Amino acid sequence: MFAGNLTLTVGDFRMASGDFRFDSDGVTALFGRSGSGKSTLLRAMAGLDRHTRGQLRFHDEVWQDGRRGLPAERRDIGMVFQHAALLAHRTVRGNLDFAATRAPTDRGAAIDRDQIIERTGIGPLLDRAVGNLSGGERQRIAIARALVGKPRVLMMDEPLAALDWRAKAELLDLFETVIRDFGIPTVMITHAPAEVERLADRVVFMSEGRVERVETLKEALGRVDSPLFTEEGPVASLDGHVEHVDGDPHRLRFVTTPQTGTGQPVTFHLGADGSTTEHGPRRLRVRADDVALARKRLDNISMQNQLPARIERIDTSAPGRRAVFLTLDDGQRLVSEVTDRAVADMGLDAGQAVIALVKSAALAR
Amino acid sequence: MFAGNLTLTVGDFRMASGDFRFDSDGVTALFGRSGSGKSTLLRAMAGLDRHTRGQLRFHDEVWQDGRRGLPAERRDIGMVFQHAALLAHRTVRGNLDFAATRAPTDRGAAIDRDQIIERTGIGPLLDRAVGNLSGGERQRIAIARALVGKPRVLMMDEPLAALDWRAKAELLDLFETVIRDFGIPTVMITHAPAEVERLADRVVFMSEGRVERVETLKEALGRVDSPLFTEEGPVASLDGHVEHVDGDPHRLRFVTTPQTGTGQPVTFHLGADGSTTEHGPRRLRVRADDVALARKRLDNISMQNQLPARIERIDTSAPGRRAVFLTLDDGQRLVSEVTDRAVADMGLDAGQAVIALVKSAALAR
Amino acid sequence: ATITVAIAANFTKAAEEIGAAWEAKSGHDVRFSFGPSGKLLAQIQNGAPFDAYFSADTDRPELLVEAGDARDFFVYARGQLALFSLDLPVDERAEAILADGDFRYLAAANPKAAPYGLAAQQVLEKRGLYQRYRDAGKIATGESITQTFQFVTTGNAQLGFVALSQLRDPESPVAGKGHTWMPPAEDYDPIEQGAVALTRSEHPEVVDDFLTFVRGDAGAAIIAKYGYDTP
Amino acid sequence: MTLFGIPLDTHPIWLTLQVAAVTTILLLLIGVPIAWGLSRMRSRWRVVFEALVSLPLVLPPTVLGFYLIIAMNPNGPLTEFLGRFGFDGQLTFNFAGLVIGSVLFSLPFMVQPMMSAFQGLSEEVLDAARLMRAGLLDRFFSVILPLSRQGLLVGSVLTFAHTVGEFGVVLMVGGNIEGQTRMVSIAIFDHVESFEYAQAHLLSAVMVVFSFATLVGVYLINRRFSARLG
Amino acid sequence: MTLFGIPLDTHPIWLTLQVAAVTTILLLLIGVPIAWGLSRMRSRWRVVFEALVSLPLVLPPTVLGFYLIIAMNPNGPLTEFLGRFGFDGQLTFNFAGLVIGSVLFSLPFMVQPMMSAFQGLSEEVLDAARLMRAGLLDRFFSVILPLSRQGLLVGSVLTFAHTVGEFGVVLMVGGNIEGQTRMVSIAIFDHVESFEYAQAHLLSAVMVVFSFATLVGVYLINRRFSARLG
Ligand SMILES: Nc1ncnc2c1ncn2[C@@H]1O[C@H](COP(=O)(O)OP(=O)(O)OP(=O)(O)O)[C@@H](O)[C@H]1O
Ligand SMILES: Nc1ncnc2c1ncn2[C@@H]1O[C@H](COP(=O)(O)OP(=O)(O)OP(=O)(O)O)[C@@H](O)[C@H]1O
Ligand code: MOO
Ligand SMILES: [Mg+2]
Ligand SMILES: [Mg+2]
Repeated sequence: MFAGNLTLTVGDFRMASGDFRFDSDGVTALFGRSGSGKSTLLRAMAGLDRHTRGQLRFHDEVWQDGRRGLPAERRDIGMVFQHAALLAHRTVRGNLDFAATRAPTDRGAAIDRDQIIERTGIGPLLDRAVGNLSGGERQRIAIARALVGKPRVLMMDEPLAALDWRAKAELLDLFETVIRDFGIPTVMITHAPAEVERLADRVVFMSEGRVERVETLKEALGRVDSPLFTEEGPVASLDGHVEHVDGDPHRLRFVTTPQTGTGQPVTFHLGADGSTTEHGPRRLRVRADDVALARKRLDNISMQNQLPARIERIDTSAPGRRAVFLTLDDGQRLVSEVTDRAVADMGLDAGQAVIALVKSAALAR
Repeated sequence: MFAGNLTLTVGDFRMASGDFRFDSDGVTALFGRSGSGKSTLLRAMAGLDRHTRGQLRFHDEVWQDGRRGLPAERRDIGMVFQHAALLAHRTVRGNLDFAATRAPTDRGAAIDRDQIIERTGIGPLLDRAVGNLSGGERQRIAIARALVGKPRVLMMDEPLAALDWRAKAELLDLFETVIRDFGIPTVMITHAPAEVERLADRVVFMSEGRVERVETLKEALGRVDSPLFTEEGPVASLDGHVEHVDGDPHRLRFVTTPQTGTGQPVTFHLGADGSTTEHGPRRLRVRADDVALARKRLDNISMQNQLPARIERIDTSAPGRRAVFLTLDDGQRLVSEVTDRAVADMGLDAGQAVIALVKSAALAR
Repeated sequence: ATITVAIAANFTKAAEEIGAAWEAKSGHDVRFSFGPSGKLLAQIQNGAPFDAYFSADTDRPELLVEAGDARDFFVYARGQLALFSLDLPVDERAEAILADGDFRYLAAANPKAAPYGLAAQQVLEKRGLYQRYRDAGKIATGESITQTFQFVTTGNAQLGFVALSQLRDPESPVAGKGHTWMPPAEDYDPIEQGAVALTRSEHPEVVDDFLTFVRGDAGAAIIAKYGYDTP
Repeated sequence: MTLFGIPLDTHPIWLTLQVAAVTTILLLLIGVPIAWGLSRMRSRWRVVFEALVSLPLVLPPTVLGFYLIIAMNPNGPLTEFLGRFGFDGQLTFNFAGLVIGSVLFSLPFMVQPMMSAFQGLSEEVLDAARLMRAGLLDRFFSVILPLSRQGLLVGSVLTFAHTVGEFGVVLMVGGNIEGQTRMVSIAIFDHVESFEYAQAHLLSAVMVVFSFATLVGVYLINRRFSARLG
Repeated sequence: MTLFGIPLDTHPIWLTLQVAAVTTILLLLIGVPIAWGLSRMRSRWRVVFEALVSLPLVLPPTVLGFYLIIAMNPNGPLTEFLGRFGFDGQLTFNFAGLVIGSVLFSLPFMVQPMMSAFQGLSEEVLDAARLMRAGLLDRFFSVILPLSRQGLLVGSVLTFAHTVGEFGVVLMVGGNIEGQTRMVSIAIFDHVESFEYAQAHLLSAVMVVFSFATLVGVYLINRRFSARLG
């Protein structure tokens, strides 16, 4: 758990978080516009700026109390900076070693170094000097370095910005593994709602140097005016897992995890997705734009997923447009965005049973 | 037009482009995995590495001939580096001035400085030192600086990586304006297929230090195995423009531009899209995943766009999946991805007339 | 006319007074260049624009005469060696103190560089002490007689061979202080300081006038005042 | 002029400041390009040149001065060589001599810090300047030097301070001629020789105070400048 | 020992190298922390300290030496102060004196380049090291110093070379005692003074060649090291 209230003035910019408090387990996303103070808050939380004032507790440890801050080197944080911040006088391996040799030995079994190297794809770079790596290579090394240090908390400032989608996908898998299997609390800054929806358990929204609100991912996805939606419109995120269809290695489906005792799992047929590399627990991300509604099942249409659902409520998402929140058989929520006219024509209203049509769904990444 | 064949060895990495030749007007995207040599090729083209060898011509100017390269400062290129590369001893304004005072005066009317500052949103930063800007701020300044220099060619290395989606959208608009209105040939590296589809006229695919192929955007989007598709599957990109529906400021539609003499414009109703800021010529990006097929129009379904189309051909896009290439009434192409089973059940075949169902479409960004 | 005269550093003070007196009398101007004799010689050999050279020894000026660069050699002063200590009673029992060697450092000028150093060496050799103190590392060597003097007057060396002129100077920091012993004159070769007129001079008559003044009574009086014997 | 009742000959002070200023300026003109050339040199010979630059330091100043007056002897090859280009003066025992000696001796103080500053420059930023059409000279003055100002500062301060205090070389090459080439360092030496300790102390104090004030001023300006640019 | 038939007293050579080495090492121990402290100092007094560091340079070496032997004379306050801690020796005219004098005089050569190296360090990289649990000392040795090695190199080279060639201070403070504190610079000077030009040239040549070889070696090592790290 992180709780506190931090202020930090850098030049003309004043970050005054206001009181905040959120669980630290899993992934916390810091989300906000460029210049809103995300990096500044992260630095203040890490104890990197001695002008930081205020309060910060991590569980029952006091990290900041007034002027007094616990030295950054004793907070046990693995950090991935926005610009990698590699040690220029060491090779790639030397950078990893730096972190590894300073990791507590009693956290021995935590994360396997070889696995980290493999998953970040930096094996061939190990003996290279860090001065002349490509942008993406630098970033992957920074991530590997943070992980081999076996930190108690992982903090990352836009760790995936410089990467191509495949590297992104692999690293997202890695993050998920690390965070799920080894339970490292993670705070990450990202500009991509898709990353938030894939990884985050909660979202800290920042704006003009202030923590505007902290919401669980469900809450953040449950209101139509969520900042996460300004780009692509409302999105739903469903928990479940990936499995093969009839043992065919090329056909995959996503089976949701019921959220209520009486709920039934719902199955989605997955579209072609280059990132579908692993099975096991995952999240499915469904844009409201991609969900159509019908009164009954339709035949003779290439629509694979026709799911019974009940309308929970209908909100206005934009002028002339409605967000229809649906509850599936498993108790999870799906959102469909339709025009005012469609709502009127079809006579849609809360409580009705409808069919949600999802052509094919993409795994959140 | 760029034509040449460049080699450049940096450390263990050898970039040997092989012969390439492409028109320079409009936007050329350099696309490839991390470490494939995109930045290296761009640097070689800009004349920044004196170890560059080979040939390069820009129209009828020789930029490289064997060992002899035209000095970078005389190539008249505006460059946006992956890490901004701002002049640390000058303020933001000083950085712009540096470029502006060295711009040729006879290119006076080209791009309006104030407009660039406004569109990049750096107005409030003008008197700041560049040492303590946020990641996104630095990047926007680098872009503004490249533009105020009124270059003949614009080269950009992942200019949008560090930005939030709104800044991205604004800058994409700016790029489009600049490139369209002032005809500045642009070569840009990006990892985002969506950016390619939105901006590019052609794509240079790189892999392991080699130019693998150069294709027009249409060609690149016309084959199912395009590297652009590995992430999200096939995508179609349609040319047209945005307009209001019945003068209602909140309802927008996209009207395509017929590509053949006899073609008819096709209208798409647009989904909620925070980036729909401008009217005028744009591109519409439609993922094959989002296109369903039906034999006839459907009623009582919240599907806004039901478009008559003819099946051009059916390719296998992935095991068990088919990409159905469709021709719309305007002569432009749409792609739908469906399962083998759907093709069999519905008896789809080349030449048939079908209805393409697109729930709502997103503008490419 | 203005002439430039190179003066061995130990003669600085006397030269300034002589110069002022001569300027008043002759109406000409004289500028001095003070420095260690050896440096001045090297400078003269390499084209320094000096009209006359006052060395701290006789070998150097003679060398110039032999080379045809100088004329009219004469001895302008004869230095006297003194053993000085701030607290050891050398005035009473110098021989015993020297023989005991019950001091940490004895300062003397470098015999290679300064005539006073050679004289000190001769005084010690006469008593069979030189080799002993040298091997024991007890001799702190000043590059010039001034440094030697500083070694002693700052207390870093308990005693040292200095020039009597340094003790007699009314402005000497140790005037009237400490203990002084004058070794017998026959214990060391005379410390004769020779001067020459340089042939490159453009004003030989003026130089001659200056040198004549130095040799004259007025000059001799000033020289004697600063603790030198005059010939 | 008298200060605290003690006579003070101001000529050596002005001369010293002039020599130090001219030396610093000349070393900026000579040393900075040398440092730049060396810092960009990729050849294996570079280490040799780097070592050469520091060599003036390893000889005792008076000995260096000794060799210098031999080399610059009016009948020597250097003066003769210059004579062919119409030079009919002398290189030693005048202002020129003082400056030549000081420049040579302080060369490492300028070149070494500048080299390390130049090596620390970001290639990408220089590339950015090139692409903004800045040619080499333009780049040098508008980007390279401003970004290397820490090195410029260190080099200039060491050069200036060292020239003010230097004694051996200027004594040899300048000749300590009263009113012409007598620098403060030699004047202090002369005062000590003639037991004018009060004047020696005063002159030392004047130089220390003046130099201190100058240095504080330089550092203050640098601080302002740096603060403004973060 | 004779070389080319010319007698060569090797003691001053060894002594000089020892003093230069010890001075360089001591200045690394003293000067580097001073430079670090100054480079991190945010107070307005910083400029004053920066200026103070360079002051030893502005006094002529022999004058500085003169003041030093006054300050360190065996009856003076400094020796007396040390006496309270059981020190019963003398500070001047021995190896210690040579080193003290050299350290003081070369202080600016070490501090200035190191300060500018420290100021050029990337804050973010230091932050990264902190978060990898490196405390200040750890950071200093494993990150700060290696990244400042250009400054270390410049500082060490200037200090070493300058100590080898320095004459005035070591003459005064060392007392030029044959076989004990006579350094090469003084030996060369003596040879020149006594017209032993062959020996003077030989000794100069030996020092120049040796120093040159040392510097080339240092630069070569640095080059290897830098090349390995790009
Ligand atoms: N030392 C400083 N002096 C003045 N302003 C500063 C300083 N450091 C940061 N700022 C300003 O504070 C604001 C917040 O910076 P911060 O780096 O926290 O933004 P951010 O939310 O991380 O943005 P981005 O997404 O672009 O990285 C920015 O406007 C930045 O320019
Ligand atoms: N000076 C160098 N020495 C050795 N290898 C180098 C050097 N410069 C670049 N490389 C290597 O060349 C390869 C291509 O680098 P480049 O920067 O062109 O990649 P990129 O395609 O731009 O990648 P990214 O998308 O990650 O920026 C990388 O593997 C990089 O490590
Ligand atoms: O030339 Mo002197 O008088 O020995 O210092
Ligand atoms: Mg940031
Ligand atoms: Mg790159």
